[in-house]
Amino acid sequence: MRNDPTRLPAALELTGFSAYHGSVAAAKDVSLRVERGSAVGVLGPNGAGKSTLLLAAAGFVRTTGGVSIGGQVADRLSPARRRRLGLAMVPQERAAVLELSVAENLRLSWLTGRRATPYEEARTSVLEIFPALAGRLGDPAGNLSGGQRQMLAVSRGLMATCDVLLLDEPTAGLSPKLISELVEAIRTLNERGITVLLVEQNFSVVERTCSDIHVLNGGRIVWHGPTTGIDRDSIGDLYSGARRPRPTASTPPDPVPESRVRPEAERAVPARSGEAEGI
Amino acid sequence: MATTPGAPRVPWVTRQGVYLGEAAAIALGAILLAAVLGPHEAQIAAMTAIFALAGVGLNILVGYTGLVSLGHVVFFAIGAYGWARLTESGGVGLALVLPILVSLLVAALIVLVTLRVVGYYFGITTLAIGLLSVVLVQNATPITGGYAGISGIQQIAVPGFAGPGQVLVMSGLVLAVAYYLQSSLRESPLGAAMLATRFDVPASQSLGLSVSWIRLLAFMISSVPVTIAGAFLAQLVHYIGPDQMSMETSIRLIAIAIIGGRGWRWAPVLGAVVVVTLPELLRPLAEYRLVFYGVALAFVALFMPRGLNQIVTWASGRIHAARGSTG
Amino acid sequence: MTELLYFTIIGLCIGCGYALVALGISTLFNGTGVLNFAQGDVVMVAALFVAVRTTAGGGYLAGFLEAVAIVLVASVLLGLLFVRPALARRRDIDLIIVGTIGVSTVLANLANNVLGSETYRLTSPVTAQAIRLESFSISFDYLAILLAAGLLMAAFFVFYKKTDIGLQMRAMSADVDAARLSGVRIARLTVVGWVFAGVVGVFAGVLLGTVLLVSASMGVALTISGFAAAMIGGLRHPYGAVVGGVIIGLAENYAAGYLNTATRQAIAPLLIMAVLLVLPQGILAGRGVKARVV
Amino acid sequence: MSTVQLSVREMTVRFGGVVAVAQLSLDVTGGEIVALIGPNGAGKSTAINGLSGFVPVTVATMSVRFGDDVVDLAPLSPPQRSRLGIVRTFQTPRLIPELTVWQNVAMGSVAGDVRRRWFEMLGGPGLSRGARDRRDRAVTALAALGLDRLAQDNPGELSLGEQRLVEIARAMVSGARVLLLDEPFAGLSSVEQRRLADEIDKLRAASVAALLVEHNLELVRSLADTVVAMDQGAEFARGDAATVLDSHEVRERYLGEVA
Amino acid sequence: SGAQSASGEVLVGVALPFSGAVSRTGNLYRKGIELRLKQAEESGDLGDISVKVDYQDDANNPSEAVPLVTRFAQAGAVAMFGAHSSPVALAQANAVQAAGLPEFVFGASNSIKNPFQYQVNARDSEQIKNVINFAARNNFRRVGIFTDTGAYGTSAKQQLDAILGESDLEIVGSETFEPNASNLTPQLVSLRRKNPDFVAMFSFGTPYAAVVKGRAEIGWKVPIVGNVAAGDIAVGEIAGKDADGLYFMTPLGDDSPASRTLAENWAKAYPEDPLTFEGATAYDAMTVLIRAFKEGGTSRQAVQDWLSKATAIEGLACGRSPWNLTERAPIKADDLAFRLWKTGETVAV
Ligand SMILES: Nc1ncnc2c1ncn2[C@@H]1O[C@H](COP(=O)(O)OP(=O)(O)OP(=O)(O)O)[C@@H](O)[C@H]1O
Ligand SMILES: Nc1ncnc2c1ncn2[C@@H]1O[C@H](COP(=O)(O)OP(=O)(O)OP(=O)(O)O)[C@@H](O)[C@H]1O
Ligand SMILES: [Mg+2]
Ligand SMILES: [Mg+2]
Repeated sequence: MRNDPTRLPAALELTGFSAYHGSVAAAKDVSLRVERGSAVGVLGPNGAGKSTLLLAAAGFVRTTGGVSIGGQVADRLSPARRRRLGLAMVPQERAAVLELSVAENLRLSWLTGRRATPYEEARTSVLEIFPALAGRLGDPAGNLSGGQRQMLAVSRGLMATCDVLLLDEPTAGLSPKLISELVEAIRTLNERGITVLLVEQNFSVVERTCSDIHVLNGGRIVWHGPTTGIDRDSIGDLYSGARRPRPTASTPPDPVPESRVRPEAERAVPARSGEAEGI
Repeated sequence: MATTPGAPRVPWVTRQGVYLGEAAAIALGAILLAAVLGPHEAQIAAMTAIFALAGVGLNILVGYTGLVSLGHVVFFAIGAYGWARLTESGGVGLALVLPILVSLLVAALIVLVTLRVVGYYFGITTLAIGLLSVVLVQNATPITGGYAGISGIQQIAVPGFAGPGQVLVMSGLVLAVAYYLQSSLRESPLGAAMLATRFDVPASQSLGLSVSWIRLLAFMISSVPVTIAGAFLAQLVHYIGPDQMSMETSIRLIAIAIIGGRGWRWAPVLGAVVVVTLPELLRPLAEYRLVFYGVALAFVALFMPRGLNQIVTWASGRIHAARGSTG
Repeated sequence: MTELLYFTIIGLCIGCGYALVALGISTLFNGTGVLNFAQGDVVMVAALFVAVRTTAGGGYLAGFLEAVAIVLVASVLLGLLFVRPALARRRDIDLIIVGTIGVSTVLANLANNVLGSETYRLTSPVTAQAIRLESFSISFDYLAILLAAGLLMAAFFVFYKKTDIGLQMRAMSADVDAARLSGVRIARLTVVGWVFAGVVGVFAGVLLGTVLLVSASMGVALTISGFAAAMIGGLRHPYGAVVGGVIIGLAENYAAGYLNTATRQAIAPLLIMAVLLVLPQGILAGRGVKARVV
Repeated sequence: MSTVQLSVREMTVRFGGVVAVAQLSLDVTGGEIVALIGPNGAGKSTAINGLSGFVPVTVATMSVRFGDDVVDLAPLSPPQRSRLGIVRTFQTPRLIPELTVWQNVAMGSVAGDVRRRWFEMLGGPGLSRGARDRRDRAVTALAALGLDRLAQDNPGELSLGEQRLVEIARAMVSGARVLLLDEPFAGLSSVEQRRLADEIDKLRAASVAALLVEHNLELVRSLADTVVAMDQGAEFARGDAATVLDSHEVRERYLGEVA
Repeated sequence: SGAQSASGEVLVGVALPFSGAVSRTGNLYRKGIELRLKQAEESGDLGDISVKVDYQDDANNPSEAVPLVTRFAQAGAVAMFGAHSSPVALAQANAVQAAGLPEFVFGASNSIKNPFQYQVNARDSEQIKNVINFAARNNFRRVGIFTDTGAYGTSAKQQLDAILGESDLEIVGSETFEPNASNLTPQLVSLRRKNPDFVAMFSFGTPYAAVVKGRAEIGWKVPIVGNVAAGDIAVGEIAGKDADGLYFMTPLGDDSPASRTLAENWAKAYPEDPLTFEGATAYDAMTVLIRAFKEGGTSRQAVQDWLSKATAIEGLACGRSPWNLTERAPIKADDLAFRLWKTGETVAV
């Protein structure tokens, strides 16, 4: 697919892509392709591996298989490098530095991004989408409400002035009003030629924004096709009997171990070392 | 990882029998060593047992509650000087009990003073308390004998054993008890509560756990073994003075818990072996022995967050794997 | 009256000396989230090295430059040592404390074995000059400390509040995960943080060495004074170090001059406890609305 | 079991200048589900924080009634309120990392045991017994939410949605009389949402009083008996689900539909 | 016990600080011991006895020093050197007695009273008596006391208060200081308020440098009499001219033939560091021990017996009169000569 001359390079392409937590493949042999200026949705039950997939594409999780950003092979690039290549991500957790002010968060995200547009300009255009933040620039991000944090998270993604934006459940905790505004925002992004890979639980959002859908379950793509080809209930059926990733027998060759970005994961005690047992 | 849906295989939740067995092993081990070792080795072994006993306290504090105290030498001092002075005027029973009560009181006071202080600030406050106690020890000459300290301290006589062996036996027995209690505490509701407060204060509050109370309990509990250890140190060395009550001692105590693998039930014993016994074995390194000690500290703390526990689990994992492949 | 004035000036300068150590500590803390129990020993290494070189006939400034070079190398190594834990988000205070104490032990004993256990006192180009008031003479060395503390504090403030690297480092020290997800290069900035702390340490070393005795065993005492200063002032606040340092410096000198040494020994610990009892985050941290917890 | 009622009058929460909650009054009775809706930053979570004692508030009265005896909540700390049976969940899940999932859930009932079963810390047979029934309760609660497959995992290894469900399970085993749920459905898949909705619905039968903060209006419609809509801290609509959700203000101020 | 007497090999233990703050002093003692042993082997006055020395670091910490005693005892050592500071000596007392192991200790405290511990440095009381002589010679009356808060100062302070109190000197003021304090001027200022004729200061090595520096900073010209430790070469190196007017005592005369030969040999062996009382006392102690081996025997018992009865040991570098060990503290007040710092050098007075 990658070396098919008739198509220009995809904005983001994953081929035979697997992502691992330790020996567990949370995403297995995923292949997907996002055309420039389009939006693709990824759906799946909880624990399907959606976030892992995005984190892996952004370089935060140990992976095997191919990633290419705008036709450029990025398998071995560090997260920071991928970001500077124009791949920005709005993670599901830890999407802002709570101790820093809203403004500082925006600037931080702009700094590490591609800086295509000047800071002031980028900021004003972002604040147009989320006016609620305009009044809070000075406050610590930690003081924001859940939804306001979500707004900040998305704004940070936009500040990176990227080509490809990975959104992990951006509408979670947003009020209906803001959801529709976000949908609009995604559409305008597409018009500006910015590509979006959208992980969502809210099907209507996907319906309104995405051309194609990939349904993930147990780390594998169980269905993919045009948005028109599927409806809410049949998606629900695909979820049913949600499967979890199992430990794969063969641990992957990739040498660089990347720890999953998650609070305290480091402290995790394997269930075997009896110390954490008994309450 | 996850088990087959429906019937989760949840392991046998407590291992009382195991702990009892291990405690007994510790006690027997101490007695055995006391019987076979020469006076010098016995002295080192006793020193190890004493620091292991103190390590139990720090293991509970650091490992379960996540509080870092750089001032636990206070309780060490209370135990040591308490024993030294109270045995002068007879009463061994009093010398055993009174210091513990004093320690509990002091622990409570410290927690009250530091109630709102968290994280590093707590560590530094306890450090300050440790420094204060040293100043106190130096200047409260009537009680502590000032810098000259107190010499000629008597020890509990254990029939059938001589010199350091006696202290080794006694501290070994106490260590065994402390070990057992520490292990079951870990699995009791209180232990779980301590762990919760260590990681997430709001969450534990929402679970109905009063963080200040748990802190208080943890601090008081942890002060007891350290106090007793202090008393044994006084008995082993027959002398007690300010130089033994330095901040360096406080640090040793934490180092034991960390190197052993804080929170792990074997941490105090194994940690003490590394921190106390190893330097004696490293004497050939002469003046580079402390360099080595420092390297060990830094390495474990930075690269082996679960200390020796990490090695042990890794090894046992290997053994499991080997068994699996063969059978 | 002159006595009081003298005590005050000396207290100020000594306090700024503590502040120099404290600045190193809070630089690293605000940059990488690591509270460094080895800062005092970094200072010691710098001072002792310069002392050895100067007694061997080298110049003060030459020694200073060499010390900078050496500490730079050491800091880079130390920084690299702390990269892995940072990436693994190992921030448990107990591990950091014991880890840095380990580093401190290594530095102190290596210095003792390599640079020797002799005691020195540095003489700087300005040691001879002094202001006199009545019988008292206050060497310019003291004033140099005052000056350096002020300048470094300002630099510290500008760096963290105004520069982009400073912003990224603050993000990193606040939350490594979030910083990493925002594209901050953790490994690099960790090393940078240690290098800054190291350089501050060298300044502290060569300046403090001119007013107190330099030996391989001076590190721990310095670290403790540094902590006292940083904690009392407030670790996160740029002025915290200096404010705290000056408070302790004055308190100690008045205590020693008008009361007795026991009080002087007890005053810093007592101040720490008293201040943190009332203001758990230090004097200057009380500003602004309390941060949201849940 | 005597019916429980949580009631608060004129609760106000200020942060510096910001008024997060203004003069809010609520009654939540056992067997009833009250939904609290409103735009982002309206003050819903803060309201829950106020009720559970996590932020200082000014109130006329804040009390919980068990049958005939009334307890004034105002002076009580969060843990004290929790021990009274007023249990909350957080908008962002908060699990204890070093405990496995089932142990986290078992924590739901630990507070009482620290007092009642303190002797367990001395070891002995009591410890095993207590531990075992804590475990069993936890595992059943997990099974109810279809999470028993996670029982052995470490919270650090869970996806966000899984974490949220585990936290809810933890709240469920605590034997709460009043449940304060902050956006429990956020980030859940449609399947999980349906399952959770059933569980919450069961609370009625158990005559638990539930306060539900939620943005998903379909779920609110299907679950809530009463809906309170607030904006900028102040209530602007109240009544049964249908009327409130279809009301003009809600459509305009919350859904952003311009009539 | 000392079964060694049969074989020609005897073991001697040395437990001194070879690491940490005072490791330099520890190494000076060690040099003295090694030098004496080397000479004895070369000159063959050890006969068929071969002495093996086990040097161990006690980090100047009682908890480390006590196990070393049992270590030596168990290894069959017949005597040991140790205890740079008095607390260590006090801590070891019990162990050496239990093992019947005679020990040469360097701590100066008067509270060291154990029959197995021989203090080869002048006790505090003796040094203080000498302070009185000094005052008499310069007809000073008003004395200010200045001691550190560490082991050295505090053990001396009690004696100072007691002995000077009884003398016809008037104690006008008494101040203490931390050995590692950042600045000592405040204490000196408050001592100056009492304007004493001279200051009696008891501490160890380098603090003297800090004090004379401080004295210069506050512009005070008062003479200071220090104990033996004030002769530490570091004082001159650090303080230079500021050390002028600092007197100290030394058991090491420069008139006796023994002291002269020692000075020569030392200069040959260790050209880099000048001979001080540390090296000299350790050297003498080793001389005594060798005598004990030859005349008493090479068992612990024999050595202890010989030492405890030795009344007049001739030909030692330290002390004017022959050593009398029956009180286990041979160096007396009038064995101590005074020296004075002048522009970084020391001169006799
Ligand atoms: N750090 C980790 N270590 C081990 N396993 C993990 C880790 N993080 C996630 N997993 C597992 O990988 C699987 C996928 O997790 P992921 O977060 O990608 O799910 P998700 O699709 O994003 O779910 P949600 O919709 O709830 O966010 C889950 O089964 C989870 O248990
Ligand atoms: N501790 C605090 N300090 C300062 N401001 C706060 C604090 N807590 C809440 N706020 C502010 O109060 C307002 C209400 O916050 P709250 O979290 O209650 O909103 P919410 O209704 O839960 O919104 P969402 O639906 O997005 O969760 C917000 O503007 C928030 O920024
Ligand atoms: Mg996810
Ligand atoms: Mg909310």
